Amino acid sequence: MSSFDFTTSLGSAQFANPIFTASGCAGSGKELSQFFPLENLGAVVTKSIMLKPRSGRATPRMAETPSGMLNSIGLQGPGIDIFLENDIPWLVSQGATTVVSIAGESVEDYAILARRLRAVPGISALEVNISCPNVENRGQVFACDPVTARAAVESVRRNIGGELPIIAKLSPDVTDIAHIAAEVVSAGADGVALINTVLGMVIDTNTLRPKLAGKTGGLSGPAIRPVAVRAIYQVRSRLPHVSILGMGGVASGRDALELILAGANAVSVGTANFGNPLATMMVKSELEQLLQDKGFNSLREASGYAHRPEGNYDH
Amino acid sequence: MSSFDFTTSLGSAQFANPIFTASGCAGSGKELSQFFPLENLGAVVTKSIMLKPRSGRATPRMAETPSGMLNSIGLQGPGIDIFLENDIPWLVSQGATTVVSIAGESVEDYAILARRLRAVPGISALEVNISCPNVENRGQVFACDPVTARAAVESVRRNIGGELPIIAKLSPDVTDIAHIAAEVVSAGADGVALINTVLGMVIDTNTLRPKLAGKTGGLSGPAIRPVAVRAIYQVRSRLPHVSILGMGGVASGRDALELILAGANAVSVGTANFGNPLATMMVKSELEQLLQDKGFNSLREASGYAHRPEGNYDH
Amino acid sequence: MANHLAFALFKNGSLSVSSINRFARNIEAEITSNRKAGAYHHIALSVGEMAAFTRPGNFVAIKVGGENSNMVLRRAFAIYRSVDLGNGNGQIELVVAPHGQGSSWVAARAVGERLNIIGPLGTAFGIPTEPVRALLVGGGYGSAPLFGLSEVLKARGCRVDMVLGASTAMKIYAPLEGKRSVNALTITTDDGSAGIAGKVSDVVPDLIDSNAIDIVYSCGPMGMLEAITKISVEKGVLHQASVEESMACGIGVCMTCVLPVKGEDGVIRMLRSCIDGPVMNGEDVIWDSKRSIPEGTWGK
Amino acid sequence: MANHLAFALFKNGSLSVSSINRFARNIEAEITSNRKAGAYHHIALSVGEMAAFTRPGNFVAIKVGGENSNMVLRRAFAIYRSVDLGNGNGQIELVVAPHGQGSSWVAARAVGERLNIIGPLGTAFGIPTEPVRALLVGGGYGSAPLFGLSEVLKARGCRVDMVLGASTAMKIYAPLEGKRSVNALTITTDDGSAGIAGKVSDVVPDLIDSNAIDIVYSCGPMGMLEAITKISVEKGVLHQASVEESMACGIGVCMTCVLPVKGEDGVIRMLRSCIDGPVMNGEDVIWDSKRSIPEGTWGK
Ligand SMILES: Cc1cc2nc3c(=O)[nH]c(=O)nc-3n(C[C@H](O)[C@H](O)[C@H](O)COP(=O)(O)OP(=O)(O)OC[C@H]3O[C@@H](n4cnc5c(N)ncnc54)[C@H](O)[C@@H]3O)c2cc1C
Ligand SMILES: Cc1cc2nc3c(=O)[nH]c(=O)nc-3n(C[C@H](O)[C@H](O)[C@H](O)COP(=O)(O)OP(=O)(O)OC[C@H]3O[C@@H](n4cnc5c(N)ncnc54)[C@H](O)[C@@H]3O)c2cc1C
Ligand SMILES: Cc1cc2nc3c(=O)[nH]c(=O)nc-3n(C[C@H](O)[C@H](O)[C@H](O)COP(=O)(O)O)c2cc1C
Ligand SMILES: Cc1cc2nc3c(=O)[nH]c(=O)nc-3n(C[C@H](O)[C@H](O)[C@H](O)COP(=O)(O)O)c2cc1C
Ligand code: FES
Ligand code: FES
Repeated sequence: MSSFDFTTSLGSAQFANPIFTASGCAGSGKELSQFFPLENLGAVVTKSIMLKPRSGRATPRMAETPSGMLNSIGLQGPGIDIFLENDIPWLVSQGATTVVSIAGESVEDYAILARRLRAVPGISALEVNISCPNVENRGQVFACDPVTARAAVESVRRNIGGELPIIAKLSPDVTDIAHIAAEVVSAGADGVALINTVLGMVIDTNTLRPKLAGKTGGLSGPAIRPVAVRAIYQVRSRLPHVSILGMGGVASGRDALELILAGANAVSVGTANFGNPLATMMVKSELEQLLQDKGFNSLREASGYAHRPEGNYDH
Repeated sequence: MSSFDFTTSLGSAQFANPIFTASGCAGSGKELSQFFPLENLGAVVTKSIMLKPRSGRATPRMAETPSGMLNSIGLQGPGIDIFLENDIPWLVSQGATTVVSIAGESVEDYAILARRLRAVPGISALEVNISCPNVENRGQVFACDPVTARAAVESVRRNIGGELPIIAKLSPDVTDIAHIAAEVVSAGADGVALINTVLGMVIDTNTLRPKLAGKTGGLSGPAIRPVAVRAIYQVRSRLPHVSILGMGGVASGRDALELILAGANAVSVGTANFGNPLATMMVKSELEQLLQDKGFNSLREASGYAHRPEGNYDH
Repeated sequence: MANHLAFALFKNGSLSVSSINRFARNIEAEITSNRKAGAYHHIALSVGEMAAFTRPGNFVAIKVGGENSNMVLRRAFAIYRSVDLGNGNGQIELVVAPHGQGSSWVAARAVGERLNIIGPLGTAFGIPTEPVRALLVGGGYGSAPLFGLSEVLKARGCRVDMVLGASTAMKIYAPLEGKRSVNALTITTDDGSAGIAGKVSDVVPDLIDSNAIDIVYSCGPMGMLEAITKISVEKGVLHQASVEESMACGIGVCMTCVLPVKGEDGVIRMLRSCIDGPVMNGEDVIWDSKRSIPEGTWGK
Repeated sequence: MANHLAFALFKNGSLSVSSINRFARNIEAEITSNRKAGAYHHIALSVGEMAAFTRPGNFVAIKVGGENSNMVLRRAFAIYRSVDLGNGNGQIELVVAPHGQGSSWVAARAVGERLNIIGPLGTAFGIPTEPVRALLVGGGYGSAPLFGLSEVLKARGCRVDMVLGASTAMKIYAPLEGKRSVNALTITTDDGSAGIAGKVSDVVPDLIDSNAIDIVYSCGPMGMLEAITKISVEKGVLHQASVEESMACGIGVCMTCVLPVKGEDGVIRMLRSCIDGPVMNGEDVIWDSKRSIPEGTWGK
């Protein structure tokens, strides 16, 4: 029991356990800390932070869907200055392991953000959210084009220095996610975060218009879990040695195990926090128990285990 | 009441009502006909038929997922000869309006299937399922590449003659579905069917392997409805005059209305038949009632209604 | 008068995260009663010590649909009344309008079943430190938190008038024990099926004048809150409104429930109605901002 | 003998779609009883005329999870017994093992609740037209359809022996009234907690010999059915097996429940176990074909 090894790593960063909050689904950390100590998480992944303050999109910003939800928050946030002044020191004071998520509207934005974060203490890794519209390319999402995806990641890599691991967060709304993953890894990412939300829409049958002010929104929650598992499996097949932070519809230890068997090294919990503020803690203890019940000695052993050749029934 | 016009059309084909079965989700029609007369449907869309008999994939072929399911049937079917000999005459004998779905493994397959169907009486339209692996292009799915998507549709158009409307069925697993739609329409499609299943995977946490023998499968059911609505809305925006057969997670009249407001001219019901053999009949009567309650005089009036400019609150 | 009051009001309505939701707990609460009352269901829950920490204006977030639910989000309901029974026992009561899938599920629960709830959540109505003359304005189930507020105000020696409005009589929630807690109750219905035919905003200006009201508290549909804000600004009285935005989490982590609010520094920010609200200063809220971000908002 | 019987057997087991599921109806059936029996729940449903059309081997497909369910597919359960009460009244009984989310939901339903069911579905066990000596072999809840079959066989003058096996005593379903319907009952358990320690396949060869069995009927896990097929082929006796494949629709429209079956023409085809089964000729089924299509299958 006590010899079970629950630690994991993403690139060179080490984590005490593999359960993280998903970017944008844990507020500033403070709100969840009313329910449990943040230091019990593998890591807090912050809301994607941008250069400047952002009001985000108009409301309505959300619609519930079968086993999921749509959101179009539009990256509301205080901008990097206030973030560095308030959020990071507070997280450090809580003993929270912290992964900072950044988002930009141009390749230059990513560069500046990386430089601002370069020397900040208390950060374990960067998650580079490239599922944002690129204002220099007709609003096309960075992650949807291998060329711009590369450019954003290269820009971070060049400016961050050699220390902080970079995890590029990809959008599932592409024809070949493994190809995009290969591109960002060759551009210097240590790992990939899979998956961001799936583009969706709900029409309000009372107003007879799109329910969200932003019309389309990102689909998350259990509804998309099979898409997440597929994306992780595909990327793990193509890039057996890259770090994968998995996410998408995880609400139980069983769900987390699915993503880990598919190839994730760690798992972020997003939408499930909205229904259950203790979701991460529940997922964590259930996962640890399940892994031991299945006879694994460590989390690392289980990561990608679903890829073993047929006929091998060790567990 | 009695003046309400529920008819619709796809290209030049007319239908008494807009509720169809989805390809592959109604057997040969016979099985459902135990529960209601097929002539009450807008149309039966047949299982995608191929040139030769197909055993389909090994089992397990399905996994239930939150508000959805994965399938990997692998287009099991008798091939075009037996299909033309048995299935079509039987459907005609039932008074069923019939849309034939075809699928090929090469551009040539589509050509041959189109020629075989060209002079067959009792067919209202062709649905061209291009979400199949192209053996001539490393198994890449036709619908995932604008060039091969075009080629398949052109091949059908050239061989079918001018009579039968062609509806190209697209995969949502692409970066820009409106672009693919524009390509197939310029290649001669009268309309598009949106959406085929979303690629997904489930790992069996008992065997610790992918649950489906085919590893990945197609996600369907209410879970993907927001993706369908988004795809329909995007294509309707890009191609305001093209016919759209919508599908994806429709299980009630309310759901069908959502797809219609987004831009569908007719709606196919797939996975919902598995939970409720009378799903199509329920969707149909609920939709007719809802449209009238909202003050529409016809189905046509409602199609694409969610696109009207803001501030217009007629309904 | 007004400025002095405003200061006192925010003693219970602080905007700092570290004090908000400090007492929130996630518990399984047994339903001890579920009665139909007009268009609503009055539901009582046994909640242990949660009742002791509840202030008028707080709400709870309820998990809906049971174990195999296709609904992933909680539903927010104002706390109508909370009764601290001592020794860690207590009860809260809700007034639930069956609206869509989730609220209908809540309304249909039987006595003895347990609801998974998180509470108390959000800001509370500010309570003046001196006896003032208050007007409480509720629309539909928006009356729910006002009766508890009324009791507290009365205990502080305030005079409490109340106006309740709804489309029709069935949608007025005004139970006997609630009525007893106010000095005078006016009712309006759009269809005239009870009280005065019309909207609450038709009667509020006169009531403010004739009763020399110092402060208005309101809870109801956003359009009503906007109308009351206009009136209270015109009349120069304080106004606290309990807003209602679509919420996904109720605890401040999702950013879906925001609305534009002008701060003391004059800057408009998109604040979360679940954690910086639901009770807000009416005149600070930029109403009618659905589907657009007001010009000048921070970060637009 | 065998060939002659085989012909008679398929009188009730026709493979033509137009006759299969002809009597299937979709109804809301009230639960009249739900008792725990070992590891199972014995559930009785009031089903009206459906009972009159039910034959041993048929199954029902049950909608699970209630109105807001995240489960979109039905669950299949063999009909343990059907009682036609005349005048369009009738009852069917099920034996439900709480396995995953859906079957656990079914097992947890209370008396008085209604289940949405479709039935009777699928092929029935073929009944010989003359009195023969039958051995019924059940694994776990696979015993369910065998008791009803036994009653029918006895009524036709057959001698009926039965073997039931499970991992442990709790998983043997063999109610008193069921036992009465057979001439002799043998029980095996893997852990020896009841009857003979071992598998049913350990005792079946001897029973076939000692009782001069003409036909074996089996229902249980696929591994067991495969083992029984091997034995019955060796012994040259007929064998009808009720197979269990993962089903999405239960009515023949989805093609998920297929397995490879050799036809009279010697061709292997992927047949649907919901509509061309669940009862099939054991020796026609290509067992152990999970995760691959056998060589030579039509259309491979
Ligand atoms: C602070 C607050 C207090 C409330 N108090 C009460 C009360 O005392 N009594 C009462 O009957 N109702 C109250 N409501 C409204 C209640 O939360 C909604 O009616 C309910 O969430 C609708 O859920 P549904 O599943 O029935 O509808 P659906 O429309 O199916 O809900 C879909 C989604 O939208 C959200 N949503 C929809 N409408 C609202 C809304 N008006 N407010 C917040 N979220 C919404 C739901 O949470 C859900 O996630 C209150 C809302 C808030 C924000
Ligand atoms: C013809 C037939 C007769 C059956 N008779 C009985 C019976 O009398 N008593 C009993 O307890 N069980 C019976 N079963 C098995 C029962 O259907 C499954 O245990 C049940 O479907 C599992 O659902 P779940 O939600 O609990 O499990 P999950 O594993 O969560 O189910 C997930 C999905 O897989 C399908 N599935 C999983 N296991 C099976 C299975 N073994 N067979 C068919 N579909 C499956 C379910 O329908 C569902 O769609 C029978 C199955 C068949 C095909
Ligand atoms: C309300 C909301 C806000 C989100 N904000 C961000 C964000 O700022 N940056 C980001 O990379 N992903 C964001 N996401 C995506 C999540 O981090 C996650 O990738 C996705 O929701 C899938 O996980 P889930 O199903 O567990 O929620 C957001 C998701 C939601 C629901
Ligand atoms: C079991 C199954 C089989 C299917 N077979 C086909 C097929 O043969 N051809 C096709 O074009 N689509 C096929 N589909 C996709 C459906 O036609 C439909 O596009 C998709 O399932 C989305 O609709 P739904 O959510 O209503 O099921 C199949 C779907 C399922 C679930
Ligand atoms: S509801 Fe989630 S932040 Fe307010
Ligand atoms: S379960 Fe659908 S065809 Fe058999």
